Order: sequence, then C-alpha cells, then structure tokens
Amino acid sequence: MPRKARAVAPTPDEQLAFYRQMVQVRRFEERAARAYTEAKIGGYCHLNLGEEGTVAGLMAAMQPDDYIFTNYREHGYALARGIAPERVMAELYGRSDGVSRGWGGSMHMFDIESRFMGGYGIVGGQVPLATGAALAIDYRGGSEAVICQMGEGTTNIGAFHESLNIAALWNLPIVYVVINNGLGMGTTVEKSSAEPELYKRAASYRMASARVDGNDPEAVHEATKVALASARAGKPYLLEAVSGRMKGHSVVDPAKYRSKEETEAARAGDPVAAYATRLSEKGVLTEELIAQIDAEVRAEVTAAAEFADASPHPEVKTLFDYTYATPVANDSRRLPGEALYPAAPRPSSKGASA
Amino acid sequence: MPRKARAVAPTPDEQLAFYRQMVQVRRFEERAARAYTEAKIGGYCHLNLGEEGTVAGLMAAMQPDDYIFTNYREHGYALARGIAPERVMAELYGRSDGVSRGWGGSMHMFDIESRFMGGYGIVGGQVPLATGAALAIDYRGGSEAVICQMGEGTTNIGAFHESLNIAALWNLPIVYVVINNGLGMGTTVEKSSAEPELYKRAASYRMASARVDGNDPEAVHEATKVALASARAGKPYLLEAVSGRMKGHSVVDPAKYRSKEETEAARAGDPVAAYATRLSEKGVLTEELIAQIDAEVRAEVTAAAEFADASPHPEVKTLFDYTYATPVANDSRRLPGEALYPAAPRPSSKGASA
Amino acid sequence: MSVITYRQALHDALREEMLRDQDVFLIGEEIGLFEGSYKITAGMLEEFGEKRVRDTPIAEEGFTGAAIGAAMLGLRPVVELMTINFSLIAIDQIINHAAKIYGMFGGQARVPLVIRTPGGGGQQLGATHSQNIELFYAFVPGMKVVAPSSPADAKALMLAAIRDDDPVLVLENLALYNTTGEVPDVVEPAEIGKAKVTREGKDITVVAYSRMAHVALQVAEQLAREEGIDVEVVDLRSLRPLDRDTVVESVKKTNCAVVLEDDWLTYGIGAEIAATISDGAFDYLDAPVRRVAMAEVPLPYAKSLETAALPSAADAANAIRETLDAVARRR
Amino acid sequence: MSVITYRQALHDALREEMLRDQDVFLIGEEIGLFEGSYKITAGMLEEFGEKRVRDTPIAEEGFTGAAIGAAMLGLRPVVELMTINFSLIAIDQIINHAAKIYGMFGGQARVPLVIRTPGGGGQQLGATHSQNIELFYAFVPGMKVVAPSSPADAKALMLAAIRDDDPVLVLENLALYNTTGEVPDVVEPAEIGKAKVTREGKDITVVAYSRMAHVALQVAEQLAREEGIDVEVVDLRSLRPLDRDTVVESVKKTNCAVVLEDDWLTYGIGAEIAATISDGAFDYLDAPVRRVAMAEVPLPYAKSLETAALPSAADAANAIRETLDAVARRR
Ligand SMILES: Cc1ncc(C[n+]2csc(CCOP(=O)(O)OP(=O)(O)O)c2C)c(N)n1
Ligand SMILES: Cc1ncc(C[n+]2csc(CCOP(=O)(O)OP(=O)(O)O)c2C)c(N)n1
Ligand SMILES: [Mg+2]
Ligand SMILES: [Mg+2]
Repeated sequence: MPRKARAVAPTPDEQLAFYRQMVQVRRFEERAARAYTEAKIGGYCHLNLGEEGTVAGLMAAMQPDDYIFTNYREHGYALARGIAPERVMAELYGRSDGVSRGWGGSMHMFDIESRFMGGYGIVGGQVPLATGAALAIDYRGGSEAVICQMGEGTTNIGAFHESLNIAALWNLPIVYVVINNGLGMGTTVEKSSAEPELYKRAASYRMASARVDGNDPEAVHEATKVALASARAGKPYLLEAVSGRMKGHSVVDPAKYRSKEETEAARAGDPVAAYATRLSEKGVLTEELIAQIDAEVRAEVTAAAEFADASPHPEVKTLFDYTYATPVANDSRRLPGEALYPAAPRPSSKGASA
Repeated sequence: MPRKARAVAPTPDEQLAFYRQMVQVRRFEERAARAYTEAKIGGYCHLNLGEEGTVAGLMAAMQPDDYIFTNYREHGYALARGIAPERVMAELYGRSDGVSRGWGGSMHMFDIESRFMGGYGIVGGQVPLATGAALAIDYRGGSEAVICQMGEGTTNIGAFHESLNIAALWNLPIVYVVINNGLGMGTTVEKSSAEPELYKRAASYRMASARVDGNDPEAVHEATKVALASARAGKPYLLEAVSGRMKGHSVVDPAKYRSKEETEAARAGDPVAAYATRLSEKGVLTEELIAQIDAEVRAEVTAAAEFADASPHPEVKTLFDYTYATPVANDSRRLPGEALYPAAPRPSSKGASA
Repeated sequence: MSVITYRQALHDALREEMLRDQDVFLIGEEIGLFEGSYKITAGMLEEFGEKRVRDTPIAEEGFTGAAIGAAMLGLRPVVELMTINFSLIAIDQIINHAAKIYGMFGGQARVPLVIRTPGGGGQQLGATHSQNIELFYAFVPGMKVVAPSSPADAKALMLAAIRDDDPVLVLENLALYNTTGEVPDVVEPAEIGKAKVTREGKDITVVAYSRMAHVALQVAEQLAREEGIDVEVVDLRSLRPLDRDTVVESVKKTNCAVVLEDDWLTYGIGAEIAATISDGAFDYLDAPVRRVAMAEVPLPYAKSLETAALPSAADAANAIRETLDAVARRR
Repeated sequence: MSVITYRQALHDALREEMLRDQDVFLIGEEIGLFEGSYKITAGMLEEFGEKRVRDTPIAEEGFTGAAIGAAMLGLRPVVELMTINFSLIAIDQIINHAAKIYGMFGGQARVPLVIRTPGGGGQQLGATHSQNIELFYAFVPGMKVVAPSSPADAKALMLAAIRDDDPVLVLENLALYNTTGEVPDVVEPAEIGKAKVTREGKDITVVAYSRMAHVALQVAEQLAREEGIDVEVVDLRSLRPLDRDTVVESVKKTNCAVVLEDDWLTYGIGAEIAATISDGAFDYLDAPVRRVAMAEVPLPYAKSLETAALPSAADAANAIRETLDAVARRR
C-alpha cells in the first residue's frame, strides 16, 4: 500500500465531510435496495456498499471542471459529485426528473452540468471513452483531468489495455481508478487476473501507478491528488483502491458462492463503521454527531425517495425524442403496432399500369 | 538481450540447416515478389524478408506434433514447417494444389498435416485461437505445445492482453512469439507501444519472458527451446525476437515513410548475409557451399513457381463446398445471377384463392 | 413426457451432452461458482469439475476465441455469452474466425463450437442490455443460428448444435427461461435448418421465432377463441439456414402473412421473411406482408417507454386483423 | 466543375472541413506518415500536423472509443477504419456506445463522430478482408449510415457527415476510389436520409447503393443503348435513415424492380428494400422484386472463385431482363 503516507493531514472539517459523504452513500444505497424489493426500481441495481471510503476520498479530490466516467456501480459517485439525491433516486425509479430523464436507470446516470459523464453497463466500455475525453482536453490545451473508474474485473478486458497504452503514448490527463473489491460478480481477483496486484499492470505502458487502501477515505484522497497532479502534468496514472463488496453483486444476488467466513469478513471490513471509530477515537466524531448526521442523511434519502415516487413517468410521446441530435429526413418514428404503410383503399385494378 | 547465452553450441550441420532455411525463405520471397509484379499473385502479399533468422531458429525448435498459429506474414514459417514450396507457391497463385486449396492466399496458409494452423489476416486474430489450441492440449493432457507468432504492432490490441492473461491463469502450454521488426506498416514500435520493450509486458500476467536477437538463428533457437520447455511445464512464455523489415510492409508498399538512412540500415541488417559471414568465418560455409545452396534453393523455388503456374484454378462448381462441414438443409447455394425463385408461369388469376 | 421450463430444457441438454461426450465442455463468465447469470448451468461445476465447467475472466473476445481454437483441435466447447449484447466484444472472433476457418483454409479444419446466449428486452435493462442482434450472426455464411421458442425445441436444437461440426449460435431469450412446455423423455437432436408449423390454420400465416413464436401461439389461440380467426403459425427455429419453403408454402395456402420479431424493423430479420414471402408467394399474396417489430430507438429504461417500444401480443393481434381487412378489401 | 476521382473528392471534403473547423481532426491507423492505406489522407499530416492527423496503435476498439469520448466533449473526430472488416473489433464502442449515448442519457451528450471505412470485395483479399457488413450499422437506431457512389456524393455526404451531431458511418468502397466524376467547385453538404433518382426511366426500377449504384448506371446505359430498355436507377445514398418514399414512388411508376447489392443475399440490405417495395407498392408491382447479391460463402481468394461469387454487371442486366419477362408474362 505505497500511498498511505500523506503530506498534509486533513482538517476535522474535511474528515467530517468524508464521513458524512460515506454515510450518505450508505443510506442511499440501503434505500435503493429497499425500493428495488418494492419493485419501484427495475433492471439491474448495483450498490456501492463497501466502497464508501473510496467514493468519498476520490470525489473530494476532483476539481469542479474535471470529468468522471464510471461503470454501472455509480450511484455513490453521482451523489458525491454533488448531484441531488432526488435526481439520482428519480433515475432509479425511471422518472422524468431522473438525472438521465429516466432513459438510463441505475447503470446509466449522467449529468452534463457536473461533468458526470456516465455510468456504463458494458464492462470496460467507459475506458476508451474516458481516454477520448482526456484527448479532447489535451487537444484544446485545457487543464482539466479525467477520472475513469472501473472494477478490478475490468482490467482483464482488451479495451482497458488498448486505452492505457494510448493514454501513455499521448500523455493524456487521465487517472484510471481500479476499484478492487476482490470480486467480479462471483469471481475472485485471483481467479480472473494472473497478476492480481493490478496497479502493476501500468508497467506495460510505462505508466505511474499506486495501490491504496480504499477503506480509508483520507488515503484515497491523498493518492487521488497525487494521481490527478500527475495526469494534469501529462502523465496518466493508474490508481488501485482496495476495498470490499459488502453484499451481492447486485440487489438480487444472494452471493451464495461466498463462504460464511468470507461474508462475515466483508461485513467486518465495513469502511463506514471503521471510519466512525477512527474519528471518534480522535474526538472528531461524537455519539451525538453520529446520530445527527445519520438523521440528516436519512431525511435526505427519504425525501429523495418521495420525490422520485412523485416524479412523472416519461410520456410515450417522448419516445422518439432522443434517437438523433441532428434532425434528419426519414427517421423511423413508428410504434410496434403501426404499419409501415397505411392500408390501401381497394384498388380499381391490380396494378395502376396493368 | 538476456537469451544470448546458450547451453549447447549448435553443430555445423545444424548451422548449415539454419543457413539453408534462411536462404530458402529469402529466395522464395523474392520469387513471390516477382510473381506478384507479374500479376500471378493477387491480394496483399507480405514477405518475411529480414525475418529469416527468426524463422529458421524458431521453427527448428518445434517438435513435429507442436502447433503453430501465425499472422499473415507467414510464407517462411510454412516453408520451415516442412510444407512443400510448391504448395505454398500454388496457394499464392490461388490454385487447387495450394496449401489452402486456393481459398486462403498469401495471408491464410494452413496445413492440417503439419499442424500449421493458419496464417490470419486480422491483426491479433490468431492470438485467442492459439490460446484455445493450448487449452485443448491441456484439456487432453497432451505434451504438445503451441507457438503463437505475431508482429510487435499486435501487442497493442486487446486480444493479445486478454489471451496472455487467460494462458497465465490456466497454465497453458503456449509460447507467444513477438516478431519485433520495429514497424507495423509505417508506424514505429516507439510510436505504437508505450513500453517498447515488449517482452516486459508479460509481467502484467506474471508470465516469464525474454528478448532475443531475431537476426541470430542460433540465439532464437536456444531461446525458443527454453520457452517451449517452460510452456510444456505449464508456464506460458512470451518471447520477443528483434529483427528488421528489409522492404515495405507488403510487396506494393514503397515505404516512403522511411528515411534513406533507415532504409539503408534495414538493408545493412540483412540476417542472411550476416549469418553467411559468421559461418564463413567459422569455416562452416565456403564460397562454393554458398553458391551450391543458392543454386539448389533457386531450383527449388523455380520448380515451385512452375508447379504453381501449372496447377488448375479451382472450379466454380466447388464454390459451395466449404461453407459448412456438417451438411444442412436449406443452405444457400446460389450464384449472384440466380433468382431466389424460378420465374413463375403466367398464372390464371392473381391469387390462387382469389 | 414431462412439463419443464425452457431453462431446465437447456440445462438438461447441456448435461446430457456432457455425460455423453468427454470433448464437450462449458466455458464462460460466471457459469461455474455463480451457476450462470440465468442459472442455466446450475449444479454443473459441482458435477463436472473445473476442467469441464470453466469460469473465465471478463474477456469475451479472448475466451470466445480460445473456445474456437479448442474447437479447431476437435473439442466441442459450449460458450455462454451472458447476453447477446456482450457478443459485440467477441464478434470479430465469431465472424472473422469461427465462421471463416472452415472455408478460408479450404475445408481443413472444422469448428464444432456452440455459442449460447440470450437476447431480449423488457427487463428494464436499458439500451445496451436489451438488444436483439441475432441478425449479425444470421447474416453470415459459415454460421448456423437457431432460435428455439419452446422447451422441447430448446432441448432438441441444443443437442443438434452441440453435435454439429460448424459454429452454431443458439439464441435463447430472457423472457422465455421461465416458460414451460412438454418435453419427451428422450429427445432426438433436431434437424438444423428446418422451420415448423406449430399451429395449422387457414386464414393467415404468422411467421416468428424465439419469444415472438411463443407469443404468436398465444395470440393465435386467443383469436381462434374470441374472433374465430384461424391462424397458422410458422416458427422459424433456424435463422441460418433459413427454411424459406415452409414459410412460402404456408402463405400459398393462407394468401397473407404477418411477421413478428423482437428486433428493430428496418433491416431486421423480418425484412428477409417479408421479402421472401413477397417473392416466393408473389402470385398468392392478397395483401402486403405486415411486420410487427420493436420501435427504432435505443431502448429506454423507464417502464412506460420500454413497454411502448416493445411489440406486444395486442400489437400482433391488431396486425393480424388489419391484414385480414386488407385482404378482404382486395378480394 | 471538374472531373476528379472518388478518392480525391473524399480527400477534398476532409481537407475543407479541417480548414473550416478547428474541432475537426482525423484519427486512425496509418493515416499520417503512411498517408492512409488507400491514400485518402495523403498530404494531410504535413499540412495539419500530428495533433490533427493522429496515427494510432493497432487498437480499433481503443481509438474508436477515444474518438467517441472526444466527440462527447464537442470535438468532431473523423475516424478511419482501414476497412469495414476491422470495424468488428470496434463495434461494441460504435453500437453500444456511440449510437446509444445520446438516447441512453436522455439527450445530454451529442456524439458528432464520423467513421469512414471502405467495404468491397474483388481484390482477392480473402474471406476476412472482403466483406460488406454495412448492415450491422444500418440496423442500429442512433447511427446514421451513408454510402456514396459518385465523387460528387462522396464529397457532399462527407461534408454532411462531419457537420452532423450524430455518429455517421460513411461507407466508402475499394473499387470506387479510382472512379471519376464531375464535382462542382463549391459543394454543399448533402441532406442525409435522402435517396436520389440518378437516372430516370420508365421500364423498371433498379435500386442500389455504393459500388452497385455505380454499376447500375453503367448497366442502365448499356441496356438503353443495346436493347432499348429504359431503366430508372435509385441510388439510396443513405442506408439509415432509409428513404423508402423515393424507392416506392419509382416502383409505382415502373411497376417492377431489381435490387443490386454487394453483400450477401439472405438478410442483406436488399431484403429491406425488397420488403419495402413489396409493401409500399403492393398494388403496383407486376413481378417479384429480384435481388442480385454476393454468393453466400466466405469469399475465396482464388480469382476464379471470387469472380463467380461476386455480382457482376452481366448478372444485373440479366436480372433486369428476366424481371421484365416476368412482368410481360403477367400482363
Ligand atoms: C462486456 C461485459 N461482459 C460481461 C458483463 C456482465 N457483468 C456485469 S458486472 C460484471 C462484473 C464486473 O466486475 P468488476 O469490474 O470487478 O466490477 P464490480 O462489479 O466488482 O464493481 C460482469 C461480468 C457486462 N456487463 N459487460
Ligand atoms: C484488426 C486489424 N487492423 C488493422 C489491420 C491492417 N494491418 C495489416 S498488417 C498491419 C501492421 C501489423 O504490424 P505488426 O503486428 O508489427 O506485424 P508486421 O506487419 O510488422 O509483421 C496492419 C495495421 C488488420 N489486418 N487487422
Ligand atoms: Mg470488482
Ligand atoms: Mg512489425
């Protein structure tokens, strides 16, 4: 874990902010799981439970004009980017006020305002895109950087390698962040990656890299600052954050493939509880503060769910609104029940010319 | 170049065999170039000029029951695998006696007898396939190994990385051989690979690897033996052979993107001439022997071209012979001029039931 | 004879073939320990072990290609691609390699490969996870593509696919996994390349495959019951080769046709069916061939929009009625 | 007005747009120093420098995806894929990303991307290098696909593609690069989604695109000259959106049609055209729509076999004659 040491210790305010962020993600995801079982949410729903420390530390290091691309397990990142919980929840509910207007769902949150450039459901799909965003920044001579988040299972797909090579060759301002939660669905990192210390894979591209304890928001924050500074200086960076996945792969996965001990270990590694203890020991957190934050966040999340539930379902007449950005002749706007050609009146003869 | 040292010095007979093999490849490729300009050969035609040392050393290390998969620049490998020059040349001519019955051409030589499992025109396409062949060997508990040849430009495509990871995870008996001729078409290795010392990329998969001087058949031979032994022991291996490309990417490429100095350097690096000098200095080769080998090989190559020219063009009636291995109802055997349905006789009325 | 699910039928076919032939093995993401995303391979790892039920890294191109290579050496791999959407990552290996190897090398190497993968929308999985792109494989000579709609066919076609020496894509469907049907105790492999008239009727021909062939039967029963319309249902079962004759013969009898498909209309599978009918039954056709297909949009997540975009039984029934009206107007 | 090659027209369009808009840049394998596999980008590196003419590693998925990402930030990348065959490595980025991003995120990000790539067989490049798989892109909502057959259209459609805010695949053709035609000195961007009647005629409609639209004109002239057959040629120009009206209107006039295509027949582009005509001009059609297409095999290298497998002008002429016979027999 080479990135544990840090230059500047965070202030109590910063620490409280980390903690509060972690709790927000935790409570939001718990609420999402509940809404899913209530059939308010459909499709797949992957939660950030266990990843809260990484989310808080990583996102706090980003500048407002930086960009982030993520995989489908992105609710927490969206919240930490400052997107209103209402809009994130409304997206889960598939409603008009959702962050992607109800078109994306759990896996495809997007908010152009905050440069939250999308959750992506195809494993590895976001990696070339994020690399291209960094290319655009470089092309224009900007000082922004790009964060490309992914899971550890994603480092075995070709797009990851093609992208890192390109970023390194072209000195692009990008940080690839690998969330190593030890599992891709039911497959352990050891069974999927012949080199399971994933930050080492950067060497194939002469790229700087580091591994950090993803359960420690402060460590993640410092490591991300280092990585972003490197990226802004034209040296792309691979940052591996090691944490755990506290529940199944998605809400519906009972994770039977995990032994009792493994499940218990994952629970025991709870980063929110650990950070609460740590801050309490330092006197930054008190029982009352913990309760207060929890109450505030719970209220926020409840409000989000109520907002989502009240938000209208997208209207069918909007179905063809987002196929093309540039209007075009002869696009096909036809519901499944509509005929390609209207029924002809009975013709006078077989063929007009017959 | 960690693999220069070797355990056993080759005998003069072995050395002569290397030399002879190199000359055969050289003369064959020169003849192919000529036939191409005479329009006897169509499509793309990529030559092994400059790669003769690697071809000779690599192929001599293979056992008869080993398998090899290559890219499209494979004439020399086919010859060195013992396939008759007649059949290789006939394939270039697109004739029935060609090694792929005229179906493959320059890029797609295949010979099931000698376990020459194909040249492949899609960059990187052969890499997963070769990995799967190694999987099949492992599945059956065989002692064969697989050689997977590719160019250095191929190490930037996703399929390469996915395959190496899989081979390493599953301990497959395969040697990936990267022919680093410094160029992929007009792009240098430095412009295409952020880590241009390609053997180092094996580290991402905890795979053993080495770099060897591809102009030295003896060094390649030794390195390949080491690599194959490793593979047979369940440790896949990445071997990088560094040589040069003496001409353009394919027969028709004038290689204008190379400076005069680069072109001259490529010529000067001629591995056939260098090995001739080396063996002459050792007294293994004499002027007469050189002339004799040259004459023999020339005769062989001329005979191959004559054979190819006399071989019949595949008959059109064979066009549908190789779409499916298992015969099947309703396959479409129709030439472009044929109608899907035969012209109907004039019907008595519009519809039979009308 | 027993009534089982489509999922069970697939599972049984795989298991029987694994028991019958040591060269058959399963490979794919999460098929072992996780027991398959849709649980088709439940219990298989335990029964057959890691060698024959091989969990892979997330590397569709790499492991699909590896399966092709293993097939070239005579093994009979059955690849699971979690959904057909992810096949796009492996498509170069499938189309440029699996489908070409037998021909391109002049018939020297066979590729006895099966790729099983579900298509289907309607699960609110959004634009990238709800596509029906079997077209891409059905279009390619060298490939065989089968698309069972019932448990019995699922089993018979899977057996046939595994025993076939060419690459066969077996199209499954998310919405069919839990459907049930009668399956004989002993199932013979089906003949690949043959369609089946799954319901005889005299008024109109409905052509479909996969989920829509299942819907077609339901709609036919309903229309017979409620409106006295006698629908003949042709289940294509095989998309490549395509059994044009069975389709055309049916239309020669009924003189009109509706095609149901879950993919997009323009250039979809139904285009070939409509073109084939319009050609082969030209002098028998009393109304244009009507196609019912998915709305041409990236499928939205929101339930309201997704439902509107997908073809329904009601859409099918309507198209049948309107086509019969069109016939009546022309007669 | 001057007579230039199709290659030159493409080159000129790219160059003009590069000069006009700093956000336009070229990216692809060997487009710079090597000047492009087919030399469309000759001289561009020298004129515009490495930033705007970017040679890439061999990593179609990576650099195509990077272009998409750059487009999401407002740049206007023009990707060269050496041939459409290699697009299969990048297809997940194109179909699951470029074509979905605008819709899947509710219209928040545009993808003003151009992918230019040639199709075409007939160069003895064998099964993996000779395919016509534009179908895969034309099938997908969110994509636009144009397929010029003349230098003038090549320029006008390329200009339009670059200025369009959606992903546009510009289908070029190996056999067209050296063909020539008149191109106005100032070319306006074409309207994407519009077909064109490139020759008026009254006897029969021939529908085609890309190379076969070029062949269609030659065949039409020859048949007019030698046999007095007056062919109307409809050049589709855009495969998605598809201009059904122009096709159907033509057939309503001529009452019969032949479709020419370079891809495989079953499920090919022509299937949709034939289905559309058979539907939209049902009461006007006096013979089945005939399709002329590539033989359904992995294309062999040997010249004798390759020639037999590809549709020729003679095949087209024959199909026209036979269709007119079929009409005569029915009238
Ligand atoms: C190309 C592709 N293959 C397979 C899947 C199915 N799938 C979804 S998530 C997942 C596991 C990803 O693991 P990891 O990258 O570690 O991310 P995590 O879920 O742990 O956050 C898989 C295989 C997919 N969505 N896309
Ligand atoms: C997927 C794919 N992309 C691009 C090409 C075009 N192409 C053919 S050879 C080549 C260069 C390959 O370079 P390298 O791997 O170094 O092999 P070399 O030609 O030097 O032997 C390219 C880009 C191709 N055939 N396949
Ligand atoms: Mg993970
Ligand atoms: Mg090279």
